[in-house]
Amino acid sequence: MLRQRRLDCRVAALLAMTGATLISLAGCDREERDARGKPLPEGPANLAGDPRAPEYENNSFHLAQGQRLYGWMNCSGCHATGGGGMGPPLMDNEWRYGGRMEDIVTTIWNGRPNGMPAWKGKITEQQAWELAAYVRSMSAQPRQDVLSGRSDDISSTEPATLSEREKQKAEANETLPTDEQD
Amino acid sequence: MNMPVKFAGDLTELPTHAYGHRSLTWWGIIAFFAIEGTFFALAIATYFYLAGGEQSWPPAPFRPPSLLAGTLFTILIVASELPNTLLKRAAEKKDLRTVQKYLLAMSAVGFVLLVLRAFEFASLNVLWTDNAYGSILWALLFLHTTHIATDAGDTFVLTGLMFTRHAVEARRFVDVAENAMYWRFVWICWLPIYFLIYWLPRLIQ
Amino acid sequence: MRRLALLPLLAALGGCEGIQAIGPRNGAEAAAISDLFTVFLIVTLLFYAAVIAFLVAAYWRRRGERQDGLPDPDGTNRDKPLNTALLVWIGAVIIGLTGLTLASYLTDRAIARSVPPGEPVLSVEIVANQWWWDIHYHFPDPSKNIRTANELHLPVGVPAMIYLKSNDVIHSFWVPNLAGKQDLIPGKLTDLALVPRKPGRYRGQCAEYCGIQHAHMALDVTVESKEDFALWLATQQRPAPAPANPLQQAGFDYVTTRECSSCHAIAGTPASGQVGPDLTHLLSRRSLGAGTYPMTRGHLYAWIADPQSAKPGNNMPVVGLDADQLHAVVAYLETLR
Amino acid sequence: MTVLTAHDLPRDGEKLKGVALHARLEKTWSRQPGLWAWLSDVDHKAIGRRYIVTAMVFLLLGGIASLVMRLQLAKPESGLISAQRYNELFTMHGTTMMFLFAVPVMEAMAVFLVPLMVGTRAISFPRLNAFSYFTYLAGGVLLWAAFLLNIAPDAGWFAYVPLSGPEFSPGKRSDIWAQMVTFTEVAGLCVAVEITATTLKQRAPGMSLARMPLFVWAALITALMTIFSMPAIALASGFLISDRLVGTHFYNPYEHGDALLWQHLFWFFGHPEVYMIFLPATGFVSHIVETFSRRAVLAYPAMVLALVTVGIIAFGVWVHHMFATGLPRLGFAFYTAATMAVSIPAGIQIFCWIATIWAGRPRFEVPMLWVVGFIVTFVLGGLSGVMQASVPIDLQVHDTYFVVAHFHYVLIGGAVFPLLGAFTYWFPKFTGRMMDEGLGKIAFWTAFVSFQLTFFPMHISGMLGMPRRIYTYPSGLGWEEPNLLSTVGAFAFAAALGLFLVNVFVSMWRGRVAGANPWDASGLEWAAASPPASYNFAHIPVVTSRTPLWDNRDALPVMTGLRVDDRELLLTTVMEARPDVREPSPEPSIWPLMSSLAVTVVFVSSIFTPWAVVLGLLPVGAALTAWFWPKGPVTPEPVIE
Repeated sequence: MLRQRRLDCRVAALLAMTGATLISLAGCDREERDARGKPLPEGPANLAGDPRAPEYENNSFHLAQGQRLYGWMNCSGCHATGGGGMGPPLMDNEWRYGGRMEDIVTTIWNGRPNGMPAWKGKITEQQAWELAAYVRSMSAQPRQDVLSGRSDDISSTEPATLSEREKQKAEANETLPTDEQD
Repeated sequence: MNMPVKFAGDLTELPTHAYGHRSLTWWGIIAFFAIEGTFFALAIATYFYLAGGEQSWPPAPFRPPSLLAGTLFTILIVASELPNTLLKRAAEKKDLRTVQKYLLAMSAVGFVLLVLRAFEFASLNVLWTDNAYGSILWALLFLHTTHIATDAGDTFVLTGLMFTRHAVEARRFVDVAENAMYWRFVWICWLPIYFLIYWLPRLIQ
Repeated sequence: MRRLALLPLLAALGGCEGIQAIGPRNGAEAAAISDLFTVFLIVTLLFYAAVIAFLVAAYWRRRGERQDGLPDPDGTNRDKPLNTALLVWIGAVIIGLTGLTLASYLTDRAIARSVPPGEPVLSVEIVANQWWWDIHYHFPDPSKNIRTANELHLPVGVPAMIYLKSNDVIHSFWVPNLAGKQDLIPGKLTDLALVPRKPGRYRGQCAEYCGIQHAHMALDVTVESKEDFALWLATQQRPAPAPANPLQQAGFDYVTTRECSSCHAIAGTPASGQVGPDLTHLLSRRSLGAGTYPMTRGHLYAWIADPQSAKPGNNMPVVGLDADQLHAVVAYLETLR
Repeated sequence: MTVLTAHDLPRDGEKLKGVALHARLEKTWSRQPGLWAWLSDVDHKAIGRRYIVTAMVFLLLGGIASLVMRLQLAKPESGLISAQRYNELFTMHGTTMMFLFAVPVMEAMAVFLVPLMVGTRAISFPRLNAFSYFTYLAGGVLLWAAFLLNIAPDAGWFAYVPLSGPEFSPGKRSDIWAQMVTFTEVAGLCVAVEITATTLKQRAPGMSLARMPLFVWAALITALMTIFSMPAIALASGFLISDRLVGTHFYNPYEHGDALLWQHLFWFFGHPEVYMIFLPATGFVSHIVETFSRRAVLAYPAMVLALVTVGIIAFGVWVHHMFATGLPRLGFAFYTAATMAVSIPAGIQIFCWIATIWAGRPRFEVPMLWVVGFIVTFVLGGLSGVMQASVPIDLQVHDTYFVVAHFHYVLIGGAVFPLLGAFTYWFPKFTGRMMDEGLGKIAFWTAFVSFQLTFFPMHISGMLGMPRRIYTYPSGLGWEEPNLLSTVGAFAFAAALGLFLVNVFVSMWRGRVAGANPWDASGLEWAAASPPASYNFAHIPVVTSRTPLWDNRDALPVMTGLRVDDRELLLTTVMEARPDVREPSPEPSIWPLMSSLAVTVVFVSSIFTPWAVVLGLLPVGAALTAWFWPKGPVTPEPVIE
């Protein structure tokens, strides 16, 4: 009987483990389709750490919207599908102007010398954040469970879900020329 | 049973095991053949469906898979039918020593085939991420690899089993015979896939 | 209950009501299908009546008889006539089905021949997007080509070949008053012939589930006389007028240089985005947001201020215009007639 | 090892019968107390009951989803729920009803009834059966846990690519859908294998194929259809998940793939699936009609032939779901003809049932009422199906509410009505008690009337141009009234089903205790006790006709000589069912559950990383080895004859 009870406990533990596996699926709002944007402070990205960065980067819907905007806004005209062309490649983890969400949004928003136009006033802030999240996903920076697979297009790159995440260089931001920061 | 009954016969003298279609597990295996066969048939249909919409197959600039690994694999798997038949016959005669011998041989064959299969993946000359042609090639090979792996795994376990005290049970010999039958299905399924992966692209090029 | 409910069904079929209904015979294909439907309805209802009559008869026949639970001693003796009846029934079913199959096949062939070779044909290309219709009219003289969105104009009696493509997922083009539906599939080109018979304003709607705003992917259709169509075409071929007052000018400046122009095009202005619907003659259309709102000034304000409230999830962002900008933008857009 | 002769072992027969035999068999077959034993149980009746209860829970969940949708559609421009939520709900509703309710509940009925109907002591592969149940449960829990966690699939139960593909369904929603499908496929295929082997090899002596009960025929055909169709959806969803996760291009038209490939594979499974739901239901109807008309069903050979024909034609009609996709138009004529041809076997069945009532002495008790409701409703749905077989008509009504009306007529009218009749009819076998007749009649009439109220107006809204799967609609198109009626009807229908469930619960505790054969039916399952003992039959019955209990009212002939100290089964020959072999049936085991858990871990983690498929093979292989490794002492039966 005692043996029976012990076995019962073991089964209960197993069931609990299965439950836990299922709960770990939870992405909270990982997949929330939030088309209007959260009521967050307006204005350009706060380089000291913006609360919007994780909101966008950890949301697969925003990533996917960023992917579509990348095509719509013809980013591929210069950056191709991430491999680079006239503009720098986006698939590696080399960032001229910093590789954090905040840095990339600033790059998109204000533009950079040598060809990167300023998108301020051309797209909305939400779209800039979505684009930044997608750009980071090209080098598999966001969480693995948020990344999109391939797009319905010509295959030219490995899907982000298969890419090895490039180690984020902690000092990336320090290499920035100071006059580029605002 | 609340109904009154009348005894109309006795089953005591019936055998407690039988080979082939008289065995219950044989029917289970046949049903699994049907399931797996349908899988292969549909995967092959998908192959033709995708190929049918193309100007050239494989799509330019891809080259057909290299022949060496796949052909070695095919020769070995067809040749393995010889020990397999001998194994099946020995099992039906309940000849334990011979069964053990050929089970070991079949385990070795399974192992070598799995190694060769790894080389086959490397010789496809296309990745699954390249295009749908690559995807279906990898899928066909992947499906058949699970097929080989399950039966090889089954053979390993049976080999172990036949060296234990359970080897005296008649039903274990039925298991061995049915495993040998399954192996036939595995290699018969491979032949059309071999043709599709390696030869069809060369023939229609 | 059922019998009563059949009446409106028949009424819906016979009547010419409904701007998005299957019964009306406003197009050649729709009319042919409507006739075929009537044939099917009559034949199937006859069979239904036969089944129900048999069931009722089977019930009434043995009503009140001894139901002691014992097997019927003479029940099995009736098998012979019943087996004969079964054969007759199978024969009737086969004849009925053959007739219906034949009728269906002939209608299908007739529809396929509905555009006689050599007739003047209007050529329209429709590209479906999540969740709007991009419409291109193609003419032998490419300078006459026009691009519009979510509203299709067709001259009555002139066969129109509609070429269908999709930019993203599978959609289905469906204007029930004119014809059956045809899917738009990415990577494929499909087509559909429309032969409108009766002038009128109809409505179509995407009929294949295509994502979050599948419900708001309607298409307004206007079938008009050849003269009216020519007039409409001439209007659509004109570029947008220049702004006439400072408010309109402010709107023009905003629309053609800011977020709007990244996605929308207005012929004759710098706005040339190809992502969203063409706005050159926005105000000439009956609805906004692919059937989300009727085209009124109030709805124009509402749509531009917050496109995500009536059609949440669509790809037009909330730009966040302030009141002055909003007035200016609406004032300018209202010149796009 | 002691070598014993065959006669030294305890067996049923003159020396061991009645109460003593019952006690001995109970010792061999019944379940030990405790949770562990409950989880290890392999009794087909226990597994079948669990399957049925679980499927009913999913019916409730799917039903609640539909009620919320009906509330949203009660009026135009309703803002009750968001577009996203609505899309999740109709996906959940369709997926749950098709994959987690309708197909599994029919399998469950077969798992419970087929061994009883063919007169054997256990289902053919009882551990596989237990494994199947746990796997099915895991798939259902995965889907609904995802819903609770706000990551429910939202691409429809048909999950058309590219909408469900990597670009347009970001996140894990569609992956969860695809893996849920994999779970239910594995479970469904396992049951199909068991049912096939049970019906072919374990029938009572004398039950030749020509004497097989019609439900068993239906279960066999259904199992074969499952075997040949489910691989299609498993392959399709496998391609989908690999497109999404590892970047294959099966459905990418820009890399030599094809979006329509999905539809071909999906409907190659999807259409047979409908008949896999419908055929078992026809089996229920045949049995109920026979019992309550007091005579065998007319034209048995024609009925069997009809089942076989439907099973074959089902594989030739899938393109009728794709008439609007722009495939070559001329080829459609074949699919139109094939689809219409389904009405011939269906017409034969309908005629034979009514003719049986005609020639018999019908008693209109509750199961029979459900049958009448079935005929009236199903035939209408079948006829609207004939309409849609026509290519031009289908191009108009396809993907409108007309189709929604049609398939609810054939699935609820054609399968759920017979199922509820079957629950009432076999309730004594499930529980040992009768369902209350008064409540049953009220539930039937409410359900029948409210069903028509819910779904008939959908024909009209469809004709008025209302497409499916829209979360809201504008006013002024004439859709308001039919939609309001449907909503009112839906709630009344839900109330009727609620009443049915109340009846189930009340009757389970307070219903009249039933004897072995309370309806005086003719099949072997009624020779077993209500509920049946763990071993089903003390002696293996012998069958001499299609209605054995009616033709052997004085005493049922049986065969003796199976061992009672081991779980022994009688195998018979496939065609004639002559006694052939005695084979042991597996003992209870925890390993089916463990294997199922291992498989669950593999499937769920494969949503996140493809490596799960490779690494997960180890625990799965280990669990399966433990499952099949023989345990206990070597059998005392002489081994080498």
